[in-house]
Amino acid sequence: MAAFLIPLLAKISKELVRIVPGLVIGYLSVVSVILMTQVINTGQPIIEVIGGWSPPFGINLVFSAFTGFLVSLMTFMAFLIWIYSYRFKKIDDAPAQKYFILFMMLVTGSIGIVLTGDIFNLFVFMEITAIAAYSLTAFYRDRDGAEAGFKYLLIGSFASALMLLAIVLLYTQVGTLNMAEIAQRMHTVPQGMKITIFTLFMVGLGIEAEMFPLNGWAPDAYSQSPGPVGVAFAALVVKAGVYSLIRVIFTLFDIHGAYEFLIIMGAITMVIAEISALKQTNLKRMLAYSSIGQMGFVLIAFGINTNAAVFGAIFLMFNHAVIKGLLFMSGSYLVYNTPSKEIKDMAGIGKKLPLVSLFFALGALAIVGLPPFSGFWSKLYILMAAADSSFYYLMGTILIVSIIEIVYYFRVMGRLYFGKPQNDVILQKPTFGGIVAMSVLAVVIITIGIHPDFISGFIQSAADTLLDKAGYINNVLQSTNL
Amino acid sequence: MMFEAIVIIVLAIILLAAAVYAVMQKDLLYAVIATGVISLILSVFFFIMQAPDVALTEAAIGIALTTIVFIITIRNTSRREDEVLVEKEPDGTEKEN
Amino acid sequence: MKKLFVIFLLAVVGYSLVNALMDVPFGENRIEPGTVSAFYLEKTPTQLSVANVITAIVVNYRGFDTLGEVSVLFLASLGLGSILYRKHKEGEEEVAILKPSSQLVQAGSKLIFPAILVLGAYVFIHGHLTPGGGFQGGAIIATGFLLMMMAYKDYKVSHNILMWVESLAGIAFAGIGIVGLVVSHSFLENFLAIGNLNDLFSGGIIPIIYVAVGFKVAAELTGVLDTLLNIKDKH
Amino acid sequence: MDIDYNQLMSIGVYGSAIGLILIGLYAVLIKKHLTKIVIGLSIIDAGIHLLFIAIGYIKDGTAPIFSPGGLKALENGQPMVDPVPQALVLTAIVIGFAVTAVALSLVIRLYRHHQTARIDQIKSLKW
Repeated sequence: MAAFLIPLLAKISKELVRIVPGLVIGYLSVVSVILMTQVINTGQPIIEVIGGWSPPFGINLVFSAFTGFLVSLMTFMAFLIWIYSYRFKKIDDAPAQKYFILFMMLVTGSIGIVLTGDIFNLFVFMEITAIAAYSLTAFYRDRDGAEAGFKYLLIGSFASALMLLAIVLLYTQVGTLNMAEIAQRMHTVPQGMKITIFTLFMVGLGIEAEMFPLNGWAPDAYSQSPGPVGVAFAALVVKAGVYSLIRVIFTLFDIHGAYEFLIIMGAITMVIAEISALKQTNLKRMLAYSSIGQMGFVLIAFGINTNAAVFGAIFLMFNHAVIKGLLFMSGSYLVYNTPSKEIKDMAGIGKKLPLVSLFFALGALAIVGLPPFSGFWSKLYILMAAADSSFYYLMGTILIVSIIEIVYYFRVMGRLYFGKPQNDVILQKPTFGGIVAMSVLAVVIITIGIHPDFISGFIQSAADTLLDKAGYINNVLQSTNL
Repeated sequence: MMFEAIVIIVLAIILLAAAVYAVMQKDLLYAVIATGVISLILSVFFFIMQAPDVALTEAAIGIALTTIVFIITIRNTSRREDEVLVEKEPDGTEKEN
Repeated sequence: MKKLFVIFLLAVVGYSLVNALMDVPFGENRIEPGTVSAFYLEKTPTQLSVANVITAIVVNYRGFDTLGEVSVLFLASLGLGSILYRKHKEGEEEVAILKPSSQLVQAGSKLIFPAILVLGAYVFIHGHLTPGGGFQGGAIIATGFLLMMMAYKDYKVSHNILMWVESLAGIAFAGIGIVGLVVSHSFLENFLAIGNLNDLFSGGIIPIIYVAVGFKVAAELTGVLDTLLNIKDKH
Repeated sequence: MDIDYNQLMSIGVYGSAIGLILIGLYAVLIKKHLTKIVIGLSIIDAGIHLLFIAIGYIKDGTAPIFSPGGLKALENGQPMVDPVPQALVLTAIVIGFAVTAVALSLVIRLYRHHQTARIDQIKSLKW
């Protein structure tokens, strides 16, 4: 909503355009954290009804412990990204006003995807996110950006077409679009139809969630978009995609084998992505493949489908947003100081840009899951959950993949610190805002690494809420607000 | 009922023919015109199936605006035809300019 | 090889679609009591007194979708501008792609243009009574501007005006929603008298919102077309 | 004459919807020219919109508008067709137009950089 105001404000002051989105996002993040604690304390989700029609007739927003947690995470990250991109050099070259509005819409769309309780509304928000993402990918004036953008657009609009098809078929079967009511009536749908619809949803949403083999867009989009946008993809867009996938599987459908399917797809995604990451020479592409691998890991954890595993998965989603955010933020500066974007040319950059390299190293150590950083805990929880459910082969896969991860991250770090610098020229110094954002993330990573109880209460109630399907249906359908 | 059914069958044949034409035609301008025809027939379909709102929307957006946007693109992407390497699908502009 | 694979894929998709549609008999009445459609068809004339049920759904029951949709258009015009933006380099001779039209076309467009505008306005003002509404009316008005832009090479739509119209309409939409939130406890809730069925002034906030949507859509589509038509090419 | 006209209509409508989706898919997957691919996408969209309206249609139904004509039809016992899919299609058409416009602007950008709009001649990134 506030986005409509921005062009008008631009008339008043050029500077305001940069500030307002940040203030709005900051306000949103404060509000969502407050609401989240309130929801967790009362144990009762907030159902916001739009148009004064109680669900399923109107569209409703569901702010439960799970969605609230995700929204808080997203707005927090968005706020940091805003700090980071304020005065970001490369963006200053291009029309900054448009960048901030597009970014604002991207945030709005992602939050909308998470909050909405209506399947068609989810589609609409997905399109908002997607169009903002296409434009941001192609934001730079270089040719590869446009190409990555077109590729993303092609795959993305294919995905939305499939999703639309799934919605039509679903509507013919249940005669409603409210997710709670769909879940309630799902048992009346014939089995064959259910599988068709499920497949359409999986393919459509899997594209947004970077699931194999539909993640061809991701590396290009990450590596060609402006630095902060890569962070936004990792922290917002993909999270929203995974959320919708999880919502469809956990709440909407009751198919046997869906969870096994999730585990298998997650494992394939993870293994292939991590092996590809090992082969990459371009830093941002490597980070992108690593990100896909992490998403595969999240899917596996959700697929195990025990309370502990879901807890681990949500924890991992949180960690991934924070750590990958840090990695992309610091990685962008490393890349901008290396014209070729290749890892081998980054030798000795650790001496030129000590702070940025330190942040990168911290993120790398955290994401491979070394104590005392926060990545360690989520990995531990998921491994324990896998052991409890006796998925021993999965544990093996995860451990092997972790070793691959360690290899390629340590390779980069070795280059950074022990290579010979080619020159002493610093092409682009990090901005003050960038350093602030990265420091905040680093502090978060270390704090939670040392003291995970800080956040595990929130995550525990989020996991409980997600698994409580009947509770979701009841809460939504009984919220008469007329 | 009978009248509508016959109209729909006839139009469906034209529709599919137009779609195939739009995909197969090497001249992009003709292909775009064929997509315009698809939109037109769809609009008639919507009207027959008691959806006048959608028919209006499809008429305004599908027939007019989408076609125009496509034509503008074609004009912009093939202005320098002589420099294009090996164009197997010549764009429609040489007939226009 | 690739072609064979694609044809195989198409066959699979086609088969599963046909299979799925076998379960959905054509022309069958699927509106059972308890479905949303039944509710809408029953309540719209009495509770909202809006004749056009589709308008009622689009603007009121699913108003949030429409807000999102308008944002999508807004975003598209913005994204288009950002994608096609490029710095003007000096020394480059730039030519517009359009050539001036003949006098006949120009005179004709001048004649038709007001008629199109009136038609568009009619369509969105009567959106709650007859088929049509904000989107259709907005699109019709945009075609009117398109006609003028094509007929007159120098016809310029002021970007400032477009932006003001767009922003004001957006604010009106959201503002009405927020007033609803304040007055009747939920976003976009109706707070005006609903009037009688088939009157011009009926349906509470619905016609107002639809007019706002109409202006906004018209401004956005005109903006998109204007951006596209003004692409200059190096000669 | 005992032709089931409803059957005939269903073949026509469903057939063209599925046909459009498949033809569009073919264009997206096989064709090399970017504009052609976007045409394919818009054909897929058209097919899905047709499907939406088709599932909302009710035999002998009337448009869901309570105008004087609509009320008269209701008194004659004609059902009203399902309004929800129609409302959804309205949204979907506009969104489809937005996506098409953005796609085409990207095509123009690509053409500016490469002086060609064919995938096989644009090779800077892996496809």
